[in-house]
Amino acid sequence: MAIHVHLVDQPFNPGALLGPFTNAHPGYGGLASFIGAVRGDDDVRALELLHYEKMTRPGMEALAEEAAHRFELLGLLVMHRHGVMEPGEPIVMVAACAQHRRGAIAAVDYCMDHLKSDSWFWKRELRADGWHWIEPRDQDHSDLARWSK
Amino acid sequence: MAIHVHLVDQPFNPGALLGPFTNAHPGYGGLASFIGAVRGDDDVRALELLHYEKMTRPGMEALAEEAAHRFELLGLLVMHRHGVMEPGEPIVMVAACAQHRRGAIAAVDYCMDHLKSDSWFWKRELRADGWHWIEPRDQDHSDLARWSK
Amino acid sequence: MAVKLVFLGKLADLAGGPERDVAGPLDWDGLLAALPPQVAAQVQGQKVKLALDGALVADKAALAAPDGSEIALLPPVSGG
Amino acid sequence: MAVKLVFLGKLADLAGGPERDVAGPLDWDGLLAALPPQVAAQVQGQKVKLALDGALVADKAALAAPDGSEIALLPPVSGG
Repeated sequence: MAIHVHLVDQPFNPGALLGPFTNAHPGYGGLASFIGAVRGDDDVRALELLHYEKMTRPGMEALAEEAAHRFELLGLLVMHRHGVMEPGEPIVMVAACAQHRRGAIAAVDYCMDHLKSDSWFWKRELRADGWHWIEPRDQDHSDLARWSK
Repeated sequence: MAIHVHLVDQPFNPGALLGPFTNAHPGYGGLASFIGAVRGDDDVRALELLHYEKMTRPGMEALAEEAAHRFELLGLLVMHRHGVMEPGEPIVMVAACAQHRRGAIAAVDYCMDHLKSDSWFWKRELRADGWHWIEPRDQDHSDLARWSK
Repeated sequence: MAVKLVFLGKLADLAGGPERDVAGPLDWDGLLAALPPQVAAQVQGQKVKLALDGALVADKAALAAPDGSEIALLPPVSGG
Repeated sequence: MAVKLVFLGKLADLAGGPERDVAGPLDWDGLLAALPPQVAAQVQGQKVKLALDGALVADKAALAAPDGSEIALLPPVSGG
């Protein structure tokens, strides 16, 4: 079982990662993935994600280990940007291989909820009037609470 | 909002479909996908999926319309093989674009449950002692029941 | 003219082939009489559904298939 | 030697920069005294957590940061 966790400050190409990840798991039953990108639908000109070197990557690695075990994965890839990003650029990608589809899909859902609300990232948006820090949303916390039932 | 539904009898390359689908949706917030392949972990030498021309594709199209509406998608791609497939070959791929991650992931989950248990496909496996028809599993029905709560 | 019967999944094995033309028009009793006994027994069960020209038949006993139509015999699905 | 303070998220704006070295060792009272008043007020609230050398501090009042250590001031996360 292979776990890959990457925290990068440069743009990445999800398709170029997904192909090799798929090929590395012959005999997989299901492969689920999610790519999150900076939305281009409002007046956000840029987005900045800050991280804390001593905790963010170790936290992502612990999350990946937990998900791989919980959902009996064959492989898990977690890729996250930090720094300044423009609309359209990918922020995060999670891909999970499993014998069965429900495990693969649930693992992606689980990782995304935890990356969003329980990982060491702080987000701000650049709008016409300057930078604005983004506060956590109630929805994020209720998404997270689904997994502790 | 673009819906693409394909029912094919030849191998397909999920990566080659996912790239153009992603590029067709600039400004998407989240893109979730699932690829199901013939497992290579037991003594299954081949798998055959039969369909019924008059109903299978129309049923897939109705499912895609329903999912796109229910989860407020920006785009949805459903690709399904029929015919004889060997271990490792992709059987099905679903990709959903949405403004928000939960919609995209839920749409893929929903489509997969319905393709698996509520679409006009019949499956048989070739093992050492010949072809065996696969009966629906209780798990498939309970997966499906999640969506009618 | 005839009515085309289409046997899906394992019903094709029981029927000895995926399709068969029978004389039409065809009602429920006519369909059962036109089928091999093993297939007729399956079709009488609740799990096998019928479609007429691609549309599910809600009440199998009320089947009325005109000449030139197509009846599909659909066992439980097991896809993906 | 010193203790390095790392201000994450909006606390960096309030503190006037992402990092600051202060004289060590540092306990909870010493930390509050070393912070600009606005930041100290935030850190006293329940939402801001502390980490010492990358490990969360369970009881902020029991903070004991030796010379050469790093204290991170962590406001609520809002990632992905």
